[in-house]
This record gives sequence, structure tokens and C-alpha cells, in this order.
Amino acid sequence: MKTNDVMLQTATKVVTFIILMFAVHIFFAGHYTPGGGFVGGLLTTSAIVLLMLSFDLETVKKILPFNYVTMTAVGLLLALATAAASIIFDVPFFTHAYDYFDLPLFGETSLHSAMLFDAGVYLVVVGVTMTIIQTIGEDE
Amino acid sequence: MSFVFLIFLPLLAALFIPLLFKKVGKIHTGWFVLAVPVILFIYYASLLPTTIDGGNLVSEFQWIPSLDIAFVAYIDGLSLLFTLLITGIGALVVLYSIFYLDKHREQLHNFYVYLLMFMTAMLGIVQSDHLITLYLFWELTSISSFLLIGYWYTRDRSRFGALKSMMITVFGGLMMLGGFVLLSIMGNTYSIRELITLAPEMATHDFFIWALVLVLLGAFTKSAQFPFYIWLPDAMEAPTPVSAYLHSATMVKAGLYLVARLTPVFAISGTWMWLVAGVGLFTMFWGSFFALKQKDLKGILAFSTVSQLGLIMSLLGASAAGYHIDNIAETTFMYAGFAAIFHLINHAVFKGSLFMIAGIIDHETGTRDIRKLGGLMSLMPISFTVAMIGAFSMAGLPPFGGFLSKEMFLTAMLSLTDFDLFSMDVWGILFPVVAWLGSVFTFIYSFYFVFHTFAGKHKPKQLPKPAHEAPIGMLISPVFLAILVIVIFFIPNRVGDWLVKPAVMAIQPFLYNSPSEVDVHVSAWHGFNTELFMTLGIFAVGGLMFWTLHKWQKSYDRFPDAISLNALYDNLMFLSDDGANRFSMLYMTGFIRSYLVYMFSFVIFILLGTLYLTEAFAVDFTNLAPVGFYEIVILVALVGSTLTILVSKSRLTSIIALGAVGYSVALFFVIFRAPDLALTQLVIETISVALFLLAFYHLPQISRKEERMPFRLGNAVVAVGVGITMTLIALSSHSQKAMPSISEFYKETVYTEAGGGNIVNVILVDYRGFDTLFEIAVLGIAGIGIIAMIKLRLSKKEGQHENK
Amino acid sequence: MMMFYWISLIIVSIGFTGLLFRLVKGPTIADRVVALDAIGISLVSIVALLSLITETEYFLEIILLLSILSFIGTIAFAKFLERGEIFDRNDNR
Amino acid sequence: MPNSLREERFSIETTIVNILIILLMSTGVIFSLVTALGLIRLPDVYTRTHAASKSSTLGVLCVLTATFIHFWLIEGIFNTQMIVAIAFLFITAPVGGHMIGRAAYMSGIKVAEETVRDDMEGALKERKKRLMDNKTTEQ
Amino acid sequence: MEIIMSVAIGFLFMAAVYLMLSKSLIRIIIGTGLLSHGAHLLLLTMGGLGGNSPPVVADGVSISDYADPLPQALILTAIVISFAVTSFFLVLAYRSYQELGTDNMDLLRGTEDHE
Amino acid sequence: MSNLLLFPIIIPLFFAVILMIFPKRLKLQRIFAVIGAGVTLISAIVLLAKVDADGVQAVTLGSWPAPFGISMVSDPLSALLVVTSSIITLFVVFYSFPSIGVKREQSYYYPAVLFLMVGVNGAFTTGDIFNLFVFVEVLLMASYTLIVHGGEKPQLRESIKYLLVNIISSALFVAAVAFLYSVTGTLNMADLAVKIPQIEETGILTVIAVMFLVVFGFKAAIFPLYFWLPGSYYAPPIPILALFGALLTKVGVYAIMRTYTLFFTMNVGFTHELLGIIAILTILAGCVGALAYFDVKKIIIYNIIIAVGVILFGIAQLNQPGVDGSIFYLLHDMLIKAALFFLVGIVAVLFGTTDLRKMGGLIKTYPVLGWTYLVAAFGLAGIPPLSGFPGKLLIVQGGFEGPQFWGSIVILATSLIVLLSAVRIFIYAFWGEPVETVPLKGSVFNQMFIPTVILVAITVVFGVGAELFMPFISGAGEVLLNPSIYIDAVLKE
Repeated sequence: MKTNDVMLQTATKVVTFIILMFAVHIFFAGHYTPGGGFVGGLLTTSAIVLLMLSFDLETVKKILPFNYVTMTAVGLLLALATAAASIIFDVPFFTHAYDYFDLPLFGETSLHSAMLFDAGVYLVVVGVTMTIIQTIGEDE
Repeated sequence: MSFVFLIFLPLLAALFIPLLFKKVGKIHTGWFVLAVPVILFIYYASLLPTTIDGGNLVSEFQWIPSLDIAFVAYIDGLSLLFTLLITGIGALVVLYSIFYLDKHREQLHNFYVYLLMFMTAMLGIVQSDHLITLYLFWELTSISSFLLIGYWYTRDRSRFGALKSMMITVFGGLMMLGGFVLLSIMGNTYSIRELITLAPEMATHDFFIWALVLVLLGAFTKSAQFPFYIWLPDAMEAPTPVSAYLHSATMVKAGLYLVARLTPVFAISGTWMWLVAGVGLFTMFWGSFFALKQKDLKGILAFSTVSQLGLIMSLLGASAAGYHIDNIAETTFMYAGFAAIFHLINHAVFKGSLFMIAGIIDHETGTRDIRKLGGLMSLMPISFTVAMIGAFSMAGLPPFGGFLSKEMFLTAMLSLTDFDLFSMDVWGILFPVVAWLGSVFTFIYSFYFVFHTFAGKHKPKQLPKPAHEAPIGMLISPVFLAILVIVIFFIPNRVGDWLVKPAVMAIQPFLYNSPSEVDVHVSAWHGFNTELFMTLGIFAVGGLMFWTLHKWQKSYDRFPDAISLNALYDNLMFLSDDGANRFSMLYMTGFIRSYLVYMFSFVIFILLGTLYLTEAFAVDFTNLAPVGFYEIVILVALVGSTLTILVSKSRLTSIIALGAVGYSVALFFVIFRAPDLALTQLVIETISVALFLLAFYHLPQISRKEERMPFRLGNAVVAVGVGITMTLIALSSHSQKAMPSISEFYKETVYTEAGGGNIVNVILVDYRGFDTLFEIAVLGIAGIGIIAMIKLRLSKKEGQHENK
Repeated sequence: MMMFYWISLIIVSIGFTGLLFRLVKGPTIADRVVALDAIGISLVSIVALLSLITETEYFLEIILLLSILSFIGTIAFAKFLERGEIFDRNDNR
Repeated sequence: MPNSLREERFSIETTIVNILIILLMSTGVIFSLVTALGLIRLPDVYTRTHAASKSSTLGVLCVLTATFIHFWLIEGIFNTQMIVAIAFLFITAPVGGHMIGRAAYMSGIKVAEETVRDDMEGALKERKKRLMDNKTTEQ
Repeated sequence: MEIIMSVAIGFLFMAAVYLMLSKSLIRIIIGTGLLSHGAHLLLLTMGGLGGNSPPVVADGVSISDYADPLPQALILTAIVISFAVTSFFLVLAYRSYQELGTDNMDLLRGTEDHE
Repeated sequence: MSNLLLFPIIIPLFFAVILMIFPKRLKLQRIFAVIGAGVTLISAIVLLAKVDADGVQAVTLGSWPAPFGISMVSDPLSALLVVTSSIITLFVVFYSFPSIGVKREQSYYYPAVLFLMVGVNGAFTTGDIFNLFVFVEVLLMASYTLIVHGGEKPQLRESIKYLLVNIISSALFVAAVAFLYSVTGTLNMADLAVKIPQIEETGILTVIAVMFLVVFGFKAAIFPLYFWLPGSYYAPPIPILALFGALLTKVGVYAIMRTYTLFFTMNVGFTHELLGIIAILTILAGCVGALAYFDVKKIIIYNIIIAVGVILFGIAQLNQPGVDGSIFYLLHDMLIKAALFFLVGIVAVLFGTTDLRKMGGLIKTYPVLGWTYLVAAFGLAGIPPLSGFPGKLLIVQGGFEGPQFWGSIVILATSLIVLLSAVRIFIYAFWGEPVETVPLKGSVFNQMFIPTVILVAITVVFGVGAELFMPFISGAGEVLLNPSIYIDAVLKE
């Protein structure tokens, strides 16, 4: 039996958007203020969970057709690749590179290879938590 | 000379045996094997001239030079004597086995592989100058003996005997290894020759007595001395050629060899003398006494072997007395060493022949039970003659080799009464008395063996097979040995010069500088002296007792089996599995709770103990962060929620309270200025609670009956203990900060060198990014683990090995 | 001013303990969920006050986070309470 | 920003702002207290839901606004997240309250004895009946 | 404060151990949760609770004012790991329920028959 | 190539991640697993050669100076262990093809194995105490995945216990790190080795040292922290069991070796004496278990515990023969345990049971299997010239030279029990009246038997050709006994 949660679903549409924005913000702010890939990832997950709560698993699957295990793998690969890039330059593993750039719109921004690493973390966190929730949720 | 490699010749040959067995079907595999000992015998015999002059030969091959381990073949009189015994008797035994073991019914390739392996091992033992490789070969003999005894592996008795012999001899070997290591530590060398030169200095070392005892354990177990002899009778389950070879002529003599070889090292100690001579003599008496209880031909021979080994052992012990004597001429101790070696040769010869006869009887009549046998004299005349020669030699009758060595044995024992060191003057009188008693029983069982088998009434109905004389091939070896028995009687001094004296020199180097100095002349007649009267007494009393044997033999059965040494072994083995099982079941309960209680108790005990013993507890009241009001409030919340978990009845309450604890912790993070932690903790706590609910509430079939956790004092004590331990260590650690933290570096460089502002985040992705990389790997693994757990459901049947 | 924040904090905390009481007491699960929801929200107040007291703006992120979590938690609990399971499925009945 | 600097800017505007903050904050705090009181004192889930969702939301909104003003006008930090948070709470709090109330009712928790009227009584029964029917047809 | 925290941590450990010794699986898992909370707080406490400012670079804050960032980073790692472990444990418990039909550890001995 | 020492960690990580993407492609899974393990092995061997040629290798990640970044250090000991564990993983992968079952293979079995390898190799290589924790968690997580993999009832039941114990030990690990950090303010092992001798108050450090002993003791299954092991290891299928038996406890042992030689040396009279006593008790406890059960898996499992005791006893002596012996024995034990589990696995498949009393006469139909087993059994018991011997000899020597004279005697005596327990399997399963066996396809048997026989051959070479390996082992021992070599390599790069 499907209950009719119009109220919830309407609120969710707005709220999910807010949460996602917040997640992205916290992810990018991580290097300078509290936050980072990890919390960002978890927040993203919670947005998706909220969707799952309001709608149902299949609908969410249709909206977000990711294979979360692959996402985890890609995240790990990204993190690993960022770290391993230093091998090419024969400097110790994990040596990060960064510089300050003057980008249009954003003003002076530091582009940091650690950010890529953090993106890996982000993907892994989303991938794994969603994997867990989805597998349990789908289990009979 | 690289004759060290010759040791491995039999092993090398063994590699081809399975091939030969399979490919060359027509010829008995034994014929190929026979070549090995024969070649070796001829080669080693050619070395005799060197040792007769007291010379020696050394050949070395490095194995693990870093550990100073090498194969060193050292050939002097003693090792050459043994080498010749091994190869000579080995050749005869192989010849005998060709006729004894049927080509078609037996797994000959296994048999000969083991036998050749054994030959290598034995050669290795007697030739090794290096303690470690000596040990290597020592264990190899145990193993090959194990395999040979278990040759008929479907028989229970075979398996039992094999295991028993291995357990006991390997135990001795391990102890001996300990002794060897101690010796090497004291002398800083593994070489026996060098140890001998260092002996006087080592004697004062703390380890000396330990080394002595441990080495003797090895020798006693291998040579079946009391109380370790029990494996030998059970080893008779091996095919008879094996018994003749391993369990009478060679392997059991390895212990004797070891004692002889190390006598120069240990002779300085009175313990050595007492132990070797005493145990040896007691074994001699014990073995001969119980030989009469046996009903199995090979059993009699086994006990006889035990007894004879004890005899030789006691002689070796007596020979050690020579170390303490200044003037050789005054003493008769020199006889002891000579007698030991001489009897060793004699024993190998006559016992080998006796075993072969026992095998023949078994082979031709189908039984070895002496009660079923009798009257075979006329049916098997050659066998009878050989058996009689062997047995009479064993009993010490002239004109057989045994008579000579038995006489010398008595001489040596008598001489011990004159020895005035190590309280010998008080207790020494026991030696000749026990020796005499043992000899009497030896006399009786020798007769028992021969006459109860060959004389008396023939009982064809009790025999599984009609008895007849053995084929000629099987008789070659025993006849040859019997002839040797007689030959030795007539040329004892030639044997003495060639074989015995060079060997004696190795045992008693402190007495002699060259074999020619060993001033012993063997003669069958040496006037009317105590020894002669003793011998006559043996014949008289022994004869009388044999005559009345049927009257008193039954009293043996009154000995209760329950308190015998065999029973002890059986009980030990029983204890080792059933006892261990029960003991183990006592604590391996399967309850995780018990395990945790053990573990936590240990943790509490050891940590608090250490804290107490090292006086590490300290509380430093300076350098503390101020206590804020709000901290206390959160603390109360934390403690309150924890208590809720402890007392709550409902699962849901517990879960929520756990969440509350998590949130309190997050608030602590807020207060203690850790925003990143607080963020993470909050999210994670929420997700965890959600997971808890998913896992624990979404299961209709579980009854929702909930109950308060029953209070258990034991658990509470352990729990409080852990809490106290952690608190105390935390206080002490915090109060004894000794070094500034490395984190100052991060604070200084985070903006300038790492290009970041949030130090924690920069540590995570940069300074200690490696941690993070694998932390997310952990997450990833958890992910796949969970999927696999949910999706993959195997029942036991389909789980494994589905492609079979 | 700091004093005022402190007093506010204490009052909120007193309220908080009251909520905790309800959480522990129950008696029904729904009561607990209600309490939990309220706890989440007053936690937001507490963190806000704390960040005023400690004078750092870094905890402000926690406020939004807490409100998000509190909301999701409430919804999840509510659905769980209602249907005994958290996620709907199309094929579910 | 060190404390000393801040104290120096003590002026009329600050005073006004502080008064504003105090007002807002006091309202918020009092509402929080009321929430707690309500949750403890009220007889059943439904009334408690009422206390929790309405007064606590109002309370927290006030507190947050006060905080926001503090950071904006006194410390000069315009924190968008605060606005988002306020908006967020404004949207979600009623939904949450609704969900709990409904869930409690659907799961069959009895209303307090003092309750005058229960409009949903019929709906619940109907739902239960439908559930039973479904089960029987499934079997 | 560190002393009080030490006692509190001891209390957490105590409660955790007590729960883990019970026979109900859920209590055991809750116990592990408490245990990791205790360990994390311990790490924080051992780093020292001083420091007036979060370890985020800001103008006008002297280096000694920052809280020790290293324990915080370590705790973060530890939190994530214990989250992974806890979720795994929970799913394991869930599966065990399904397969074995009980959450009573006393019924999960498995010494006699290994099936 | 300054990063060479990281390759044995990141290569399996890379392959494990790749394998996560296509779990159902059986062929690809197998191929990639073999390539992953194989390439790791090659890189490990190259690393060993490099360490042997150029001395201890160290890299501090992220180019930060040593105590601040995470240092990875490859000394001869860790390089040797990495090589050994890589060999074992490769063989386990081969052995898994016929024995683990297709369904498992398609459910992330190989990624988990490779992740385990990541954790093990990482734990052997890291030079940072907290990073060690992380790697231990990696391998534990992988082991959780593997132990429950397949979800059979006993697996689920035992996994709960296994997880619980390891969670406790992990929490204690974190606590121990916290205490250590509080006192010394650093996490880098080399830095610890520099700072600890400067600290005068050794009492609290001793307590912390004992706490680390407890933490690692949980992993290494020392007395009385071993109780979890027999049941847990019993549950999973043989290839996984072999992997666990060969690698997991050894990480704990390695960690004790490392910490107790590198920096916890301030109060040797207390800590190492304690370690020695515990080691002996561990051996005895293992012996009781090894004798108590008529179950092939149980017998070998308890032998793991015995070996742990023997190795730790050598370390406790802290003298050259003892330490060298421990290292030798450690490597030997990893190889021989894997080999024995393989063998026992084949036996169990053939009889369809693990109960010894239901077996018999296998030597008639599978003679080569029997002899291989016997060689392995003798190797286990330390019969020369097989691989157990040199290590045991050195440990015994170390014990005699050290303060715990009687310990060596116990070790010698218990060798007998090890032999008895191992030979008992031979007597029951291979000798005796033949019992009907499960028909097994020749190809399947060969697929299982060939890796086994090669592994046994490796152990034999390791024993007989001990001279080939002694330079590495004494090199490793030298680093353990002279921490300054290690410290210089890390801090003065």
C-alpha cells in the first residue's frame, strides 16, 4: 500500500536541493573551513536517503541510475591516482601540488591537487553509504 | 677426499627405486638396492688401514655456513667400525629381504626407499663430527624407522608401534638437540673434536650438567634404555629384515655410539658415569628379566636387545671411569671400553642372525608365537644350527664370540668396585651383583628362545602353514653371520686390533695416544679368577632355572599391566587426546562471553599489574584545561544516556540512547574546538542509528519480547575493572607528558607550505593523506563485504567444491 | 552579553534535560520520537549559543547540518513507526 | 578577532543590536523551555507533538535569528548558511511534526482520555480492514 | 577537565564492556559503539583539551591558541573506520538473524557441531 | 624510484578496485586477480633486491620531513615478509579457482583477497604507529568480508565473535596510540625510537608497551588472548583459512617484533621477560588444543598458536640468535601453514569431512599427496633439514643464551607435540584401512594439488637452501637489533 505523502514529497523537493547545495559547499570549503569530502559525501547521501524516504527505492533508482559500487571504485581510483601521480615525477608518493590562480568569477582561488583526492573521498563515501543503504533496503 | 657425499649415496639411489620398481618388473628390486651397501662396504673397508694406525680422515661440505652448519664426515676408528657394521649388515639384510619380501604382494619401492633413507641417516650419524648435522641424521633415523615400522600401514599394531617409536625417539632427539645447543654455547663450536679439547673448561659451566642430562636423554631413548625401552618391543611390527637391521644391529646402537663419542667430553663428571653405567646395568637386568615373559619370538629378541644394549651402555659408563685414573697400568678400567666395543660387534652379529631366524620361522610357519612352535629341529636343521650358535653366543657360552665379551664385561664390572670416586666405593658392589643376575636371565632366555622353538614336540596343527626349511637365499645371511660368530671367537685379537682398538681410542683418548697403546689381550682362558667363577655360576644357576622354567614362568603374568611403563605411555597418549580434549572443552566453551571474560581479565590484570609494578601511576594537577559548566552538563547527558542503555528494557530505547551518547560526544567535539569532528560525528551517528533500526527492527520473525539485562556480578566486576584500568592509565599518561607534540609543525606550515586553512582537513588529505586513502579503502571493503553478505547466500552443500 | 548567552544556554539546557526525560520515559515509541525531534531542534539552539560563546563562526555549519539530520531522522522514524519499514518499494504490496 | 578590539566598538548601534538580540534570544529560549514543559506535562503523543513542533520551531528560529544578527552586525560576518538553516527549519519542522503525528496514529497509539474528538477513527479502521483483505487475497 | 574526562572515558569503557558481556546481540553491538566513542574521546583528551580556537587558520590567532589538530585528524580517521565496522557488524547481525533465527549469543556456541 | 616500496601496497589496491567494477565476469576476475597478485610479487621481489643492495628504504609521504608526514619504511624484515605474503596470496588465488566455488568468485571474493594483501603488506611496511592501525583495519575489514563470505551458518555465527574481538582490540589500539601520543607527542616509529630513550620516567612507557602487547596480542593470538581464533578460523572455506592462517596472526607478531625491538626497549627486564613468559604459555595452550581435537582443520589451527609462541619467544630474548631465529621461523611458518591448510583442504574434500576418525588409507590412492603431506608435517615440526629447523634451532639457542633457559626446553619438548599432532593426521588419514573417498575429477585435483606441491617445495627449498636466505635474515635481524640503522634511514633521508 502506498500512502500519499504529498506534503512530505513537496517539502522534500525543496529540501533535497538545499541539502545538496550545502553538501557541495561543505565539500569545497573543506580545505579552509570545517568540512571536506567526507562530510560532503555523507550529506549527499542523506539527501538521497531523504528522496528514498519520500518516494520509493525504484523511483530514486530511476532518478539516479548509478551503480554505487562502481562509484566507490571510481572514487578509490581517483584518490589513488591523485596520490600516485607523484610517482611520475619521482617524488615521494602523495606529494601534492597547488598554486593560486586568478579565475574569472571566483577571483583568486587556489587549485589544489588535494581537492581531487578529496573528490575521491567524496565519491567513495557516497558510493559506500548508498551501497549499504540500498542493499539493505532492497533485501527481502 | 669428498667422501662426505657418500653418506648421501643411498638417498640418491633411493630416488631411482620407484622408477626401477615400476619399469623393471621382472627382477626383484632388492638386487639393485643390494649394490649400494656392498659398494659402500668395500669402499669403507679400504679405509681400515688408516684407522688401525689411529689416523683419521675428514671431509667437509658446507650447508649453512652463516649458521656454521656443515656436513663434516669424520672417520676414525669408532665411526669406521659403525660404518662397516651399517653397510655390512645392511648388505646382508637387503640380501635376506630379497627372499623374505614377495615381489608381487609387497610395495617394495616404499620399503627400499625407507631402507636406503635409513642407511644414509645412519651413516650420517656415525660419521658426523658436526652436532647439528648429527642431529639431522638422528631424526632421519627416527623417521625412517617410523615409516618402516608402519610399513604394513593397515594394521593397527603397526601404526601404534610406529607412532610410539617415533614419539619416544624424537622426544629424545629433541632433548639431545637442546644438549647440543648448550654444548655449542659453552664451547662456541659445533664440532665434536673441538668440544673434546675444550672439555675441561666447560665442566665448570652452569650448562654442563644440563647438556649432559639432555644428551643422555637422546642416547637413552634411541638405545632403548630404561625407562624408554618400551618402544622397542612394539617396533617389532616392522618386517623382520627391518628388525634385524634397525632394531638390533644399527639404529638402536646410535645411542651407544653417541655415548661413546661424547664420553671424552663428559667423562669428567661423576653424574655421567653413574647415569650411563647405572641406567645401562639396570636396563640389562630389566630387559633380560622380562624377556622371559614374552611369547612372541621377536618379542623375546626385542627384550634381549634391550638387555644387551644396557650391557654395552653400562660398559661405556664404566669406561668413563678411566678418565679419573692416572696410572693405566694399575687398573682394569681399560677393559671396559674394549669390552663395550667388542660386545657391540658381537651383539650385532649374533642378534642379526637370530632375528633373521625368527623371520624365517615366521615366514615358513606363519606364526611367531613360541607356544605354538616346537620340534622344528628336524624340519629346519640349518635354521636350528644358526639359532643355536647365535643364542649360545648371547648366553656367553664358549666357543662363541659372546663368551669373550661377556667375560670382559664381568671384569669391567668388578673393577668398578675398586673405583674410589663418586661414592663408587660404597655402592660399587651393586654393579657386579646386578650384572651377574642379568647374565643369569640372559642365559635362560637364550635357551628358552632356541629350545622352545626347535626342541620339544612339533605341533603342526597349531601352525598356519606346514613348516619346512627356508629357501637357500634366505639362509645365506644368517649362516654367514653364524660363521662370523665362531670366527670371532677364534681370532678375537685380530678383530681387536683392526676394529676395537681404534674405536676404543676414540672413547678413551685421555688414556691412549694410539690404538697400539690399548693394552688389552683377549683370551678365552685367563686363569681362575672371580670372573670365571661368576661365569660358571651363571651356567649352573641358569641351567637349573631353565630346567624348571615351566614352573615359574607363569608368575610373570601376575605382574599387573596397569602399572607397567607401557600403561604409562598409553595413558599419556590417551591423556594427550582425550584428556586434552576434555581439558580444552572446559574453557573452549564456544560462549563468546567466557572468552571475553578471560581476555578482559587478562587485560585488567596485566595492565594494572604493570602500572603497579612500575610505579607509573601519577596525577598531575597542573596543566589541565579548565572545567567549564557546560562540559559538566554534557557529561551528565553522556553518563545519563549511557546509564539508560544499561538499564533499559527496550531495544529501541537503547538505540536511541546510543544516539544520544553519540550526540553528546559530538557536543564535546564542539566544546573542545573540533568542528570537523563534530560535523562528522553528527552525520555518522545519525546514519548509524538509522542502520541500527534497519538491522534490528525490520525483522518480523524475531520476537519482540524484550527484557531487562540481568545483572551479573562477574560481568560487572570485569567491566568496572576495564573502566578503572583505562581511567588510571589515561590519568597517568596525561600527567606524564614528556615531549612536545609534533603538531606544532602542522600549525606553522599549514598555510605557507600546504596551501590550506583547515589544519585538520589538510592533515587528512595531505600530511597524513595516506591514512585517508586507506580509510576510504576500508569503507570500500565494507561496502563490497556488505553486498556479498546480503546477496550471496550459500547453504553448506552448494558452498564448496561445486565443480567436483 | 556573554553572561546573557550563558544564562540562555543554561535555560535551553534545562529544557533539554526535560526532553531527555521524555525520551527515556516514553512510554510509547512515538513519544520518544517526538522527544527526539525536539531534542534535535534544541540541539540546534545549543550549538548556536555555543558558537556565540566560543566566538567562532565555524560551528555555524553544524547548525544547518543538525537541522538536516534532525529532519531526516524524524521522517525516518515516523515512517518506520507507521509501516515497520523505512523505504517504500513499488512491489511492496 | 581578539576580544579587546570588539569591546572598543561599544556604541549606540551595538547597544540597539544587543537589545534586539536579547529580545529575540529571550523569546527563543523561553519557547524552548515551554517545549520541554509541554513535552513533560502533556498527556499523550498527539498533544506532545503539538508542543514539540510549534513552540520548539519558533524557539529555534528566534535563537538562530539572534545568532545570525550577532555575527552579522557585531562581528561582521554575513553567514548565508544561517539564512539557509532558518529557511530549512521553517520548511521542515511542520512536515516532521505532521509525519510523527500521523505515524503515531497509524501505528495505533491510543489518544489520551481527555481527548474530545477523534476525526480519524473511521479512517484507521478502514485501513486496517484493507490490510486484512490484502493479506487474505495474498494467501 | 582532563581528569574528569578520563573518568568519563573509564565509565564509557565500563559500560561498553558490560554490554558486550551480555548475551543479546544488539546490546553487544551497542557496546562496541560505546567502546569506540570512548576510544575517540580518549584520543581527544590525550591530545590535551586546551586551545581556544579551532584548528582553522584565522587572522589574529596565535599558533599556541589552536587546539591540537593531530588528534582530531586521527579521530576523524578512526570515526570513519569504526563507522565502516559498525555498519558491517549491523548487517552481519541482520543476516545472522535471518539465517540463524536468534540474537542470543548463548545459542550461538557452535562447539559441538560444526555443521 | 623512491616509491618502489609502496608498489606492493598500491598495486593490489589498484587491482582490487578494478575488480570491484565487474564482479560477475568470472574469467576476468580470475585473470586480473592473478595478474594483481603476480605483479605485486614481482614488485616485492624487486624491492627485496633493492633493500638488500642499498639498505633500508624509506619514503616519507607527501615530501614532508620525517616525523610529520607518514613514513613508509622497508627494511629487510618487512621486505621479506612482503615477499612471503605476496607469494602466499598468489598461491591462494590459484588454489581458489577449483575450490572456492563460482558463486563466491562472482561476489567480490578476489577484491577482498587483494584488499587483504593491501592491508598485510601495508602493515608490514608502515613506519607510523597510527598508519599501522589504519592498515590493520584494512586487513581486518577484508578479513571480515572473507570470513563471512558465502554466509553459511557457521560462518555467520563465528564471524560475530571474530568481529567483536577485533573491534575490542581496535578500540584498545586507538587507546594505546592515544596514550603513546600523550606521552611522546609523536607517532612516527623512528621518531619514537629517538624520543623514548630520552624520557626518564619509563614507568608509564612500560605500561603503554604492555598495552601494545595486549593490542597486538589480540591479533597475534597470544595466551590468553587466543580464544577467539580456533572457532573463527574454523568457519570459512579452506583457501580463506589458509590466507588467514598464514598472514593474519603474523601481522600481530610482526607488530610486536617491530615495536619491541625498535622503541619499547626502555625496560627490557620487565617487558621482554613478560613477553617470554606469555610466549611459553601460548605454546602450551596451543599444544593442548592441537592434541585435543580429531579434526584436521582444528589441529592445524592450533598449530598457528604454537608457532606464534615460538616466534615471540625468540623475540623476547632480544639477542642475535633469538631474533634471527624468530624471523626465519616467522617466514617458515607463513609458508608452511598455507601449505598445510592446502593439503588438509584437499584431504577434507576427498573424504567429504574434516573428522580424522572417518578417514583412512588415502596413501593407497593418492600416494604423492601423502608424501607431500608428510614432508610438510615434518617441516612444521622442525625436523631438519626442512624449513622449521634452522629457525627453531636459533630460537632455542637464543633462549639458552638469554634469561629464559627453561623456555627453550619447553620449545623443544613441545616440538614433539607439534609432530604428534601433525603425524596423527598422517596416520589417520593416509594410513589405516582405506575409506571410501569422494570421487574427484583429476583436473580438479590437479588444480588444487599443483599449487600445494609447489608451495611445499618452496618450504623445502627454504629449509634445505637456508644458506640462500640467511644473508637476508641476518640482515633483518641486524636492523632489529640495531635500531639506529632504521632510525637513520627514516630521519636522515
